[in-house]
Amino acid sequence: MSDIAARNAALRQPWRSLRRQREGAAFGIWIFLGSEVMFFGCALLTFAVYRSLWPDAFAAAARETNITYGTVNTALLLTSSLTMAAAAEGAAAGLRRLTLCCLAATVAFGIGFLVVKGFEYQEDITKHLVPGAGFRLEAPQAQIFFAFYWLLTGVHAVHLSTGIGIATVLGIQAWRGSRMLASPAFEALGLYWHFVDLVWVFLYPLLYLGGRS
Amino acid sequence: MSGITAERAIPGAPPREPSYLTAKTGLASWLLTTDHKRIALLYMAAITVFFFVGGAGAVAIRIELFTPQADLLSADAYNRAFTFHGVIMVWFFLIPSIPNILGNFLLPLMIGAKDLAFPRLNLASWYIFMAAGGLAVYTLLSGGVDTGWTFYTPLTTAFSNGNVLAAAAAVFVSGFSTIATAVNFIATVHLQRAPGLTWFRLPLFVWAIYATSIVMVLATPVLAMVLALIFAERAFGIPIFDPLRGGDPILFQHLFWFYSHPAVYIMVLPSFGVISELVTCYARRRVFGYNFMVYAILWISLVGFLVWGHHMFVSGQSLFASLAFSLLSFIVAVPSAIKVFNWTATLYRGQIVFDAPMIYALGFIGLFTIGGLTGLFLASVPVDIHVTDTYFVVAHFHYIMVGGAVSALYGGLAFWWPKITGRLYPEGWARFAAIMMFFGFGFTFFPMFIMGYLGMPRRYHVYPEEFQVWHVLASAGAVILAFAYLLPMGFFAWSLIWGRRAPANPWGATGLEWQTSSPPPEENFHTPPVVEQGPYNYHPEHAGPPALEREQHQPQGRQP
Amino acid sequence: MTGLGEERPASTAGIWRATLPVWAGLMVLLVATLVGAYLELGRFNLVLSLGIAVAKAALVVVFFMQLKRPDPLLRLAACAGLVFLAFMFTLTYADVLTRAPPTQPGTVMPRSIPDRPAAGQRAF
Amino acid sequence: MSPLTLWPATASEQAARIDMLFTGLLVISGAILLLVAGLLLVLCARYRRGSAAPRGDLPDFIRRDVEIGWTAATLFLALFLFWWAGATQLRASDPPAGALEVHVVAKQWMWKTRYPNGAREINALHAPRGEAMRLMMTSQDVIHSFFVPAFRLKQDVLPGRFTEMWFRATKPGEYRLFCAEFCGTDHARMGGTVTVMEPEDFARWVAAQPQEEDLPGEGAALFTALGCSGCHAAASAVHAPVLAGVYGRMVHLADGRTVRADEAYLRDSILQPKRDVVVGYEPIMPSFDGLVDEADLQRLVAYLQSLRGEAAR
Repeated sequence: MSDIAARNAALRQPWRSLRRQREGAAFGIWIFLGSEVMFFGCALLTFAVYRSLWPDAFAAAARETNITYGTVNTALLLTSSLTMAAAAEGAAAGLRRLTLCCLAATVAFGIGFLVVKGFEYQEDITKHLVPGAGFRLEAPQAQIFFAFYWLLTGVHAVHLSTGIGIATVLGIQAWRGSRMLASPAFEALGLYWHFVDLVWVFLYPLLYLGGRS
Repeated sequence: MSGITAERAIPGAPPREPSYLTAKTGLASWLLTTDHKRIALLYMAAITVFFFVGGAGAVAIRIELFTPQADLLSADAYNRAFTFHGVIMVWFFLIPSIPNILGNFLLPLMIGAKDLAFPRLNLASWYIFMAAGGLAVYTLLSGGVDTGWTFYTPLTTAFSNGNVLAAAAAVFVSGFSTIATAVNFIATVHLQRAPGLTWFRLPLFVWAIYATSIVMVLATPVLAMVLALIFAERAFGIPIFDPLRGGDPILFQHLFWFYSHPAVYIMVLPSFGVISELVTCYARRRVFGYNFMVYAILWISLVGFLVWGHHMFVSGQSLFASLAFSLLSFIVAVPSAIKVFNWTATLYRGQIVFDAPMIYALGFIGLFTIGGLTGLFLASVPVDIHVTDTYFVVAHFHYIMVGGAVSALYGGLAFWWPKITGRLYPEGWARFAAIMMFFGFGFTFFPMFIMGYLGMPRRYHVYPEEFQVWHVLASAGAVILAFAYLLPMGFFAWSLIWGRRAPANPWGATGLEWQTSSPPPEENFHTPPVVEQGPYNYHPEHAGPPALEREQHQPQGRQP
Repeated sequence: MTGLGEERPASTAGIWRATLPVWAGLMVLLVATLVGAYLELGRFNLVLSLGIAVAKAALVVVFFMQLKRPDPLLRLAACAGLVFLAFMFTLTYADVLTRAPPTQPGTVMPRSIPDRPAAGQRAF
Repeated sequence: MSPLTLWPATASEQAARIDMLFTGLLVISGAILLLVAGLLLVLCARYRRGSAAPRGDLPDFIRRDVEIGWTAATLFLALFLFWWAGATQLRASDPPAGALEVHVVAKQWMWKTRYPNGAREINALHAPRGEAMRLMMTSQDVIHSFFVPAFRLKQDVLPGRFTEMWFRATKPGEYRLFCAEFCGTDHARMGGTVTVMEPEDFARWVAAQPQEEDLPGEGAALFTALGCSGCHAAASAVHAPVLAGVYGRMVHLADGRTVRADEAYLRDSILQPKRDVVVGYEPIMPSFDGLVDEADLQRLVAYLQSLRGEAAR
């Protein structure tokens, strides 16, 4: 009975059924993610073209990134995807405790990622890896590599921060009870979060693993 | 030529039930509405303003070009004028106009839905659009930007002294609005169709908006990223397209045109949808080759992504790439030709009524044919090398985007005006405006083909004297064109107060949107419709009195 | 359309049983790519690391993002971006790889540019 | 020129071919336009509301065969036009061997041309009739575009790379040169004249141009001024290769490769000295990237080329 009430409360105009509404949310997010694929794909294409034009400068530049931070961050994000997947599944199954715990863990991993990233940025700045005057490497094309390093990690961090923000809001709403666990928002957030994770999965080999051998 | 409006207005219409316009009142009921019909009107207001702003740029350009010397504008002022004209017209008028006004209003009505799939996202999208528009106007007020709407590097990143950052930010933000709207449309078409409304029963306008939305979702983010790259390079000095550090300005052009060529289809595909609705209704005939029309729309939106390199034949791109893009560009001409032929063939054995929307539609077909055929010239590598960056190109894309898209916008507005406002526009004036638009357009832009082949480069505020005669012709034509644009705004506004009340279906059209009252109630349909037939179920065999004829047309839907 | 929410694990333990193996797989792949980066493979280092990235992405997409559910609509939406991305890469490379050498960037050094940040024009 | 010109001057071989293609396109698209407009008018008149023409369903062959027919016809037409245009372009793509090579440098907002004998012009180009001329073009700042309507030729000029075009002028006269790619404030004033002369006149004209100091001489001065001679001189304390006679020789690099010290190698070595270090030397040379512009580079390379004879002696 409360289940039915909860489902009715989660249903919004103009949907006819909650099932369809959930499908709509997932579909809408997937279309949006298709758009995000093109967004990051555009930058990755630019990166790829320059990498094929200037392989040596890019390899030399990639060696300068901090692989420890990069690897730790990859592990953090992949783990956050695990907790996010569990949270979304938990919400769909109506498991309140699991959902809340896993959302909190996801947010924590996300913030952990940003903290590590902050340390890494600080190190990069002290190592003069910001393109411009006083840049550390000699090959001018190495500056292009670092242009992409800053840009791509920066845009990724913005995406991740958005995800953290939404996860926090949804978590608080679920905790207070103002948002039903049946709401499609959890699954939608999950899809977005996994996508942000996937972007990093590709940034990691491109930015950190080049020129190591 | 007998109009149907005059005969159709039903005297002594029944007392009006509350419509979406009157259901709620107060400013907040408009600014916080999630009703797609009201949001369409919000867009209409905003886009009209931008049309005037962008139009002011066009006026400045045409006055300046009256003489070969720089009389009115300095070089920098002229560069800012055409850049601003381009930026505003492309991103704040042409791209949002038909999808966001007519699409927003009609899409749920045409598929028998209560609203778009994500109504609040729809409202958010309008606010984002307004924020972007605010940034664009700020760009103008803070001195403007002088890079051309194409933002080519390294001029944009290192040399321009205009406010590039604000302009890029404006376009970037408007992209969010475009993507949000497009996601909404796609989800709506997939998930909100009325029972019985299968894919191949959809009106072509819905197909067109659907295909446009796909293009928007997949192309706009590329523009967003490339503008972000420009922004970062200019604002923070990080090199991305900087030739001093091994950067490649041609790569920028690839990415830019990957968006901007499909953007042309964002502007013109919705027009195809509008024209299909108008031609069928006023020829009283089923559209010729419905399936081919659908495939043509989808084919255009797919192959439209693969032809961008024809903007770059002289850029330093390799000859191999140029030839590949040339082949693809010729191939994309085929579905456009199919559409023109099919509209023409729809007239065969019809009962053609020459009301204003039909005149706009016929004008569209003519202008679009010229625009499309000159596209063949531009797809030919050697000819394009001569005419690219000249007035030939200027004329070509204005034929498609202004002759095409704007004719369709005005025709569509007139056609659905009774549905949107519940009032009939004055038919005589509208016919006059439609004819004037066709000829004014021709006078303005046809001379540009000639001076383009003669070698007049675009974006010149001073030019050799031998081109003056053509510029004077174009500027004179522009005066006619300007009146043709302003006149409908006048009589549309007039009709809001003095126009006659419109019945639910004044044109005897078959679409679902005509099965509800004019203007529609807030929830669109009193009882949700069920569809049992394909679209355009017109019967030209019987040419009886209009009132009788209307009953003979099976509406697409029924009230269960 | 198939419904969502069917055939989903309904208990906490069931959820972990479904997700933890995927995570373990991701971690194994992470170690593999890290080790692979230090092997001397020439150009194949890139191939290997991107291949592993694709494998990781596939795991996440199929299991975490639920694309294993037989919903054609979602699969279509998920593929659309990739297809158009492939077009973008192919046709751009059709230009970049076939240009004559003097028309590649970096062939000539332009005069240093006046009103830009003097960044990095001098490497010494 | 009369105010009502309808056709631009045709002054190169390529222009004649493009005019033919253009005319063909005009005829074809004119025919299509007439067909569409004619159909529209005829159908509108015949099937206007209430006319006596018969209505009723369309026969099957119209619905299907006609549709397939014009789709196929359009496709074949499109492929034919592609073939015609592509073939025209391919015929003209490669410059003939032995074309007269002129360097063009574009900058905001002027064109600088330099002939093989060192003669220079600004916003002007002289060309002999009937002889192939090849332009090697680069820009010092933004993208420009070299556009001569009478030749039907246009090519963007980019910073950081060369682009080239070639033509064979057919008619003596003066023709307009435009910049066709928007390049900033005075884009509209960045133009000039292309003068086509009879070959004898051209030879006389070139010879009469004030001869600037020769490139190798200027290069030698730079070689000292930039400090190159400090290390590369035979008697230098710094261990650096002596450059006399290096041009055209095969050199062995530190990474085991052997390359010919051609013009490209010399340029690279000045701009990116760390890339191809000669075996037996330390990579100590600083990059001159940003210190020397294209014109300086040409001078330096010309000087190094001139040293070839010296070594042979």
